[in-house]
Amino acid sequence: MTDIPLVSVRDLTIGATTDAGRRVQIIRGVSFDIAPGEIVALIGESGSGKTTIALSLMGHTRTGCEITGGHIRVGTSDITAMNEKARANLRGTAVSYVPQSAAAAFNPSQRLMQQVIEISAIHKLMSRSEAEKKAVGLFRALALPDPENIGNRYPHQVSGGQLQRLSAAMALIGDPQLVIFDEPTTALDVTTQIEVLRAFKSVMAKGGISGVYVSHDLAVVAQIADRLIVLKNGEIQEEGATQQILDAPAHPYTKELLAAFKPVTQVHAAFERDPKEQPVIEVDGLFAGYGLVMNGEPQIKILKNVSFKLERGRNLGVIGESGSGKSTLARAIAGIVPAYGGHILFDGKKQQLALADRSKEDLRIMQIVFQLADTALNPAHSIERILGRPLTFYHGMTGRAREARVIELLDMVRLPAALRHRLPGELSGGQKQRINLARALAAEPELILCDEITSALDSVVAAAILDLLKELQRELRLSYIFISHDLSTVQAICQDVLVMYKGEVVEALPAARMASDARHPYSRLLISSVPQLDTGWLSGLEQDPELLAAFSNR
Amino acid sequence: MTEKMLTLRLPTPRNLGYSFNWIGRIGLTIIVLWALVAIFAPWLTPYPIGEIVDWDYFGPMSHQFWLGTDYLGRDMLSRILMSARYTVGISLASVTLACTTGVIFGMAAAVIGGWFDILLSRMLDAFNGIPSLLFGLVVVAAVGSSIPVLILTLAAIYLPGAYRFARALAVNVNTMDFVTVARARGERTSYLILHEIFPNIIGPVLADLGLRFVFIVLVLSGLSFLGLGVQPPNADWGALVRENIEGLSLSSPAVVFPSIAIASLTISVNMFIDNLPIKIRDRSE
Amino acid sequence: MTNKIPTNWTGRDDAMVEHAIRRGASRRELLKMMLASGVGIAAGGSLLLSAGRAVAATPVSGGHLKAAGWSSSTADTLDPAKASLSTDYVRCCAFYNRLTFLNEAGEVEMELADSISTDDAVTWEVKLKKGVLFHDGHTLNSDDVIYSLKRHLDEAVGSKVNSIAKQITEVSKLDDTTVKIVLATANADLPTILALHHFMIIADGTTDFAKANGTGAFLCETFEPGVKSVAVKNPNYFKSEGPYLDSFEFFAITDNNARVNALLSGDIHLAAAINPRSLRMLEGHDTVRTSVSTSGNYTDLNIRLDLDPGSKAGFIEGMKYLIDREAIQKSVLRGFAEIGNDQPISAASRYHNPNLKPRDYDPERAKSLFDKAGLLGQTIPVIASEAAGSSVDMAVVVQQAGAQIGMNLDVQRMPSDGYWSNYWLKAPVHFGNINPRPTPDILFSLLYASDAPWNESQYKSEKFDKMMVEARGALDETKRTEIYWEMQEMISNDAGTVIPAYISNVDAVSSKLGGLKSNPLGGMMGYVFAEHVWLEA
Amino acid sequence: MPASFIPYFLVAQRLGIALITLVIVSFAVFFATDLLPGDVAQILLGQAATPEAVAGLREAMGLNEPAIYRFLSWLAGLATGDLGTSYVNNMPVSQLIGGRLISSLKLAGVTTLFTVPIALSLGIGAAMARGSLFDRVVSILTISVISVPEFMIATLAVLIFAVWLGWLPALSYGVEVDSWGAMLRGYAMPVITLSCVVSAQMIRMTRAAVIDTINTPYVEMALLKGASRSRMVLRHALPNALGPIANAVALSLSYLVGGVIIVETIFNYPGIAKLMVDAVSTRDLPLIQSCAMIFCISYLSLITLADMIAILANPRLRH
Repeated sequence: MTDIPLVSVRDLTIGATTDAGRRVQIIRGVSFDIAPGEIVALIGESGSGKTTIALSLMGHTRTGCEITGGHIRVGTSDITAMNEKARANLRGTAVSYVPQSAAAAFNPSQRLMQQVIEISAIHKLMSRSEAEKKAVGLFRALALPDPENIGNRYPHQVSGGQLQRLSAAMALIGDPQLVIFDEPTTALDVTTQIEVLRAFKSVMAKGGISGVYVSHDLAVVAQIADRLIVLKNGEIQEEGATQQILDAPAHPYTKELLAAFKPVTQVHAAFERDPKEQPVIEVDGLFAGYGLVMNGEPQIKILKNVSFKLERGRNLGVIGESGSGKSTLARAIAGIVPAYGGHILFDGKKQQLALADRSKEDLRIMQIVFQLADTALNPAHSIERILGRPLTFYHGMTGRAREARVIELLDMVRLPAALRHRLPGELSGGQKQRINLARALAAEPELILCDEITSALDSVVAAAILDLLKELQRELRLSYIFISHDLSTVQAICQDVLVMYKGEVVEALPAARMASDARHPYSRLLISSVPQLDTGWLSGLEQDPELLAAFSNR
Repeated sequence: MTEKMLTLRLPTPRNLGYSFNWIGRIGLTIIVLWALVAIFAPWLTPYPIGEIVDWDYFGPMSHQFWLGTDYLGRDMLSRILMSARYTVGISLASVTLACTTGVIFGMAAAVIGGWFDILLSRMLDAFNGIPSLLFGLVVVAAVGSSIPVLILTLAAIYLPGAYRFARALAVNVNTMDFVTVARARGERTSYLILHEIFPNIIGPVLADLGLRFVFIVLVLSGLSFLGLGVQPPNADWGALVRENIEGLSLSSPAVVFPSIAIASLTISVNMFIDNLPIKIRDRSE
Repeated sequence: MTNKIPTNWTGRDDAMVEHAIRRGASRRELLKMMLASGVGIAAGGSLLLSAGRAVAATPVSGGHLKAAGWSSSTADTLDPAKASLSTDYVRCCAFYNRLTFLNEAGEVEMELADSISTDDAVTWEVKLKKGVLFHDGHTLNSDDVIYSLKRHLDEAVGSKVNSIAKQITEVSKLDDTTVKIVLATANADLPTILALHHFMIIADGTTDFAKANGTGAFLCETFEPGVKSVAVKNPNYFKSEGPYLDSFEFFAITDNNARVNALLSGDIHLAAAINPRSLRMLEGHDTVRTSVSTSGNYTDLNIRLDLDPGSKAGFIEGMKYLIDREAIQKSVLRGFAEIGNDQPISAASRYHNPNLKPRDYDPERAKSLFDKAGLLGQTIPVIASEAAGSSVDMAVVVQQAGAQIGMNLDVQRMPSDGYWSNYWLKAPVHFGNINPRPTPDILFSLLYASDAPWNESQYKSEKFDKMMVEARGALDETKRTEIYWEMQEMISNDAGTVIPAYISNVDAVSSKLGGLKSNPLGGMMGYVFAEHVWLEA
Repeated sequence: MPASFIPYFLVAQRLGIALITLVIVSFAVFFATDLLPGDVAQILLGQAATPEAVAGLREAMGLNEPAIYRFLSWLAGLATGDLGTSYVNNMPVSQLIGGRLISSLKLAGVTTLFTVPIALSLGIGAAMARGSLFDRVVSILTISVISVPEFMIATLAVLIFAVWLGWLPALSYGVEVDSWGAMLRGYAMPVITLSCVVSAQMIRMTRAAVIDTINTPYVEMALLKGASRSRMVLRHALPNALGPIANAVALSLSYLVGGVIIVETIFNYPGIAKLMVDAVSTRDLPLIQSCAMIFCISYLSLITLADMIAILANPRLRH
């Protein structure tokens, strides 16, 4: 590494304007350097300003924000001094960007190749044919299948992992000195994530390109970054070499982050159930699917013969990757997607399969909580209204009593009572998810179906939510069915685990001994793919390529 | 069409916790102004609306007749003031009616879906296929002419459009998780429609309403030729323009001012709708 | 959004024509000559005409004329029997000829007939001109005439003059060029009646009217109902004079404004029946001029005597005093009208009763009359429609007058569409529009006889009926006049028809257009303009 | 079914639905007409409608057969491509409609060619310069233009261009369309008038649709590739906004076939809208029916076309 850093940022401050025209500082005097060929990770939870900083390196700020102070230098060019046009010339050639969700970042109506080589077209770097040749080379380097022709497809025709790698190719086509990765693997399944990380790592190393890797996931960052910068509320908390920070975190916040990763010990049942009690829920040979129903069977069949039993006070984890049908299972149990075969017994009592046929009471005792809190909460309703409705609906509460209960519920999910006058749009992700949960609790259910409720959250927040779930369980004698693609979360709260693949349960395991007991190859692959908080993990990881080929859904 | 265009960065007083840009305010002011005129017209008009006050016709603006006289030599000011009643009243009533029913049907179709949706959509498409002239004639023939009938007819003519628009919006909202949650809770369709979906499409719907309003104001005058309009000597602004159109080549105030009146109302309605007051909320992030 | 404009279906045009023959005109001379010496009159009329032209500017041959009427629809027809719109009359006049026609002076002249003679006004003998060729080349003969007249009696044809034609009991062939017509009762007006546009002579056996096959001055090149027709000069026209135009195109521009603008912009040479209101637009344009023809057409307020409120004594008289005739003449009709005196015979007719003065506008008197009828303060619906020209404006005028004396007249504007079949003659108080008829006799028998098909006010009087028959038979002129004067008085006083004014017709024409005489017989020179006008270079 | 087959399936489905709608409409129109007082015989005779005359004419026209029977026979004829014969002037309806339909379509076509590009570019422009002065001017302008009555725009146009300036003919009809110049002159005014009426909706909808797509990540991505604003909008935002735009355009254009009565009247343009009005006022059932069918078909085909465009513009549906 040379002495002069490729990038240097000095006392960067970025301001934002709220609806009301109030100015707020979201980045407060941030300074750091990036040496050529070095990969620096920006760590922090959402709202910490990591993405804002990363984008500012391209001279781009999202609407309402603007760089209010400090200097950004990339190579020889002073970003902060440039006008928009000059910045545009830099984008894609000097600095390029790999978005968080490639699925959203690709124009659905254009072929992939066209978009990958667009940079070369915009900046007139090379002829189309050259560009395509180069792109194919990158595809190969990024271990994309059928590199020759994949470019002719449309975004919806390739898998998420492939899109993510394609977006990397898109970023690299212009030979940038610096690539910004904005949570590039967050949206991916673990098995896929590994391939993508590998691909990134190799191309970056080959090209000696510097990188900024924005993420909230320490384990992932540990695999790829040379140096970590820990951010909170737009300020740098701690900065240092990856290994050093992992081993000896100085700043309390960093410690907190790491704590969220400490391997979980065996979780016990929240309370002792009396043996005479029926299992809270028993599912037997469940079949479900979507689409036009023809002679009793839907066109697209998802669940195939799913059976399990959940004792009161225990929690069942359902793991599997996208397309494994785990969400469909939750919906089938809740009756949103009526099963077309099998039985659901609740407390030994047979349940109607279709939502419409169930009684209010049956609906009340089993509540479902969705993954994306932002879409799960009606943006037009105040929190009070959102929490109040089930109270009125199930328990006929109104007026004072209702308001009191709402405050109580907010307290249960550790939120201030004042929040009840806000709209969902004004809450942070974690807060929304808590409201989401509180709404379920309002019904006073016995079973809660949690569909990926922590996956969209920062690790620290997620950990907090999990603790909350446990407490609530103790207080309210709840049982959870916990659906997730992330083993550590499942292990953190469940006693039993179902591993699902392509709509079927491939294996049922006790959560504590998954690593040891897993027999089915897919479960093993899954378990082995979970990133460890260890810089050497990825390079050391041995996975059977056939297994990968067979199971990871590309 | 939701997003508010023309919002200015001008500081606006927030005593009510609302930000309301000046364009919106101008709109509102003019609307209120016309509304007041409509209410107090009888006390404002210098002459009876139907009385021929001048042997001359298409008279110019004068001290005696501020806005000149019309093709019969009637005072234009009085006629415009009185007509405000019918134009503002009828148009608002029917546009509201059309949009309310259209939107409710649209949302219902989106939520219930299936046959209900298909059937309703077909029926309304079909209704769109019936020439409104024929429809208007049938109405007069069947139930005769009166202001309520007029309002209903106008509403009926514009219902399919509103329906189509609302349905498209509602279909999108309907796929949201919060609707699913409400369903899973066991809510009735009526609740889903009114409480979960409606609040999330109201913005575009209003914008759409603004545009329809313009059309209805104009169609109103057209209907009078089917005997469906406001009965003489009263009239609506559109009718005033129509009956005085010969004055156009003489650039007579009798045709100019009603047109200005129409434009002022329709434009301000849209300015207002496009710039509704927004409650001020500060993101905590 | 705007499928709604007035449908131009006004029966108004209907027989706008017959107006042409408003006055039984020349009947006196006719009778004299015929009865004196049972000899038919020679067609000297044409001489008269040519003399008239001699003084006029010299005609120029050639050119393509574009003329616009005010109404047309898919119902446009080339079948004279069905003709009902101005457009139809213009076309019929261009493509066909009648046995007789009426000149600018309103005198009967022979057209296809060489002479018409009778001894008793019951049996008539019509001699035809010789060697008149139809467009398809065959020569005019008795059979054509017989066919043309007889078809009006066949209901399936849907002839407009079916009721008038009914008095013809026999039409028979004496020889190739002589036809005998026998009437049910004596009617010396037959030559006048035969001048009705509906009695155009068509070729024997014609049933298809997609193209016109007549003897007229023009050949029918194209005809699209509701769109336009193009006519080209008939090279072997039997008249010595005209036509001067090589061709002329006729269509309708229903919108008055558009019609005037088209003229101003030089897209057309003639805009028929323009609204007096738009005259101001023409001022200062020396490229256009107007031709006004006073006419007996009128829009009347009909109050049925057999229904409330008309049945209440005093109401009708009250209305006759309440209607401000001057306001209507000045404001509504912009002065292009003569004030009327509540009876159908206009001053243009020699049978008009001059002693019968129009009633003054006298609200107070009306008030006391309504009071007497016990109707004061009541709400009385008045039905008006665009269909009956200017009726809506007239209604408003009356309404205002009513408002001043506490009489609440509720004006209801009805759609033009179907007005004649749904409201006219039916509603207790409504407006109608009557086109002039050639003779008082036709007017009376059509509108006021107890059994009249269009008895607008349900006026019934045996005395009146008797007088009508008497007058028809009365061959003494003064006697007849006397009777007609009295009948007018009866109508004016007792009938429920309020006739405020007789409306004139205004055509606007390009100053290039020569030979168009302002014509007392109606607009567009009584619809025959095509064969008489020419275009200055 | 194979993915590539989906569009065809969709088309077939749409067409099927359209057919059903057509049948519903023809029934509705028929009964509506039947509800109207007065029949063709009465109205043809107008003031001369003495009872016996009417009766005779009815008899002759075969109006005494039950209405439903007449309707069904018309429908049967339609199936064999025969639109029936006009009651009023015994001409085949197809002959009456033919020419006028073509001229109507011509007018609609020219207007479309003229309006759509302008409306779209204005809408897109406004979206690109969102919140700018231009944006505001456009949005106020669109409203102002549509709030002026159509007949007034038309009359004004005639006054200015034909009467005062004498540049254009006052009548759009009878213009010999021998040269492009002549055609432009002939169509200029009706087209201008109609554009004012139909463009507003298009402009507003286009603007909204484009703005929606501008806020998507892939457009931001384009920005981060260094794309210019115009490239962002034209290459990335617009193609994805095509569906809704097409829909708005279709709805606006559907007005151009049946709704242009005023323009037809003022410019004396022999279109099909006026034909319909005549047909209704003369109760000429076969003609009314045929016109109604044509309006309905044009409306449906436009809507369907819009759907097709939406499908073709979206690879997800296409493949």
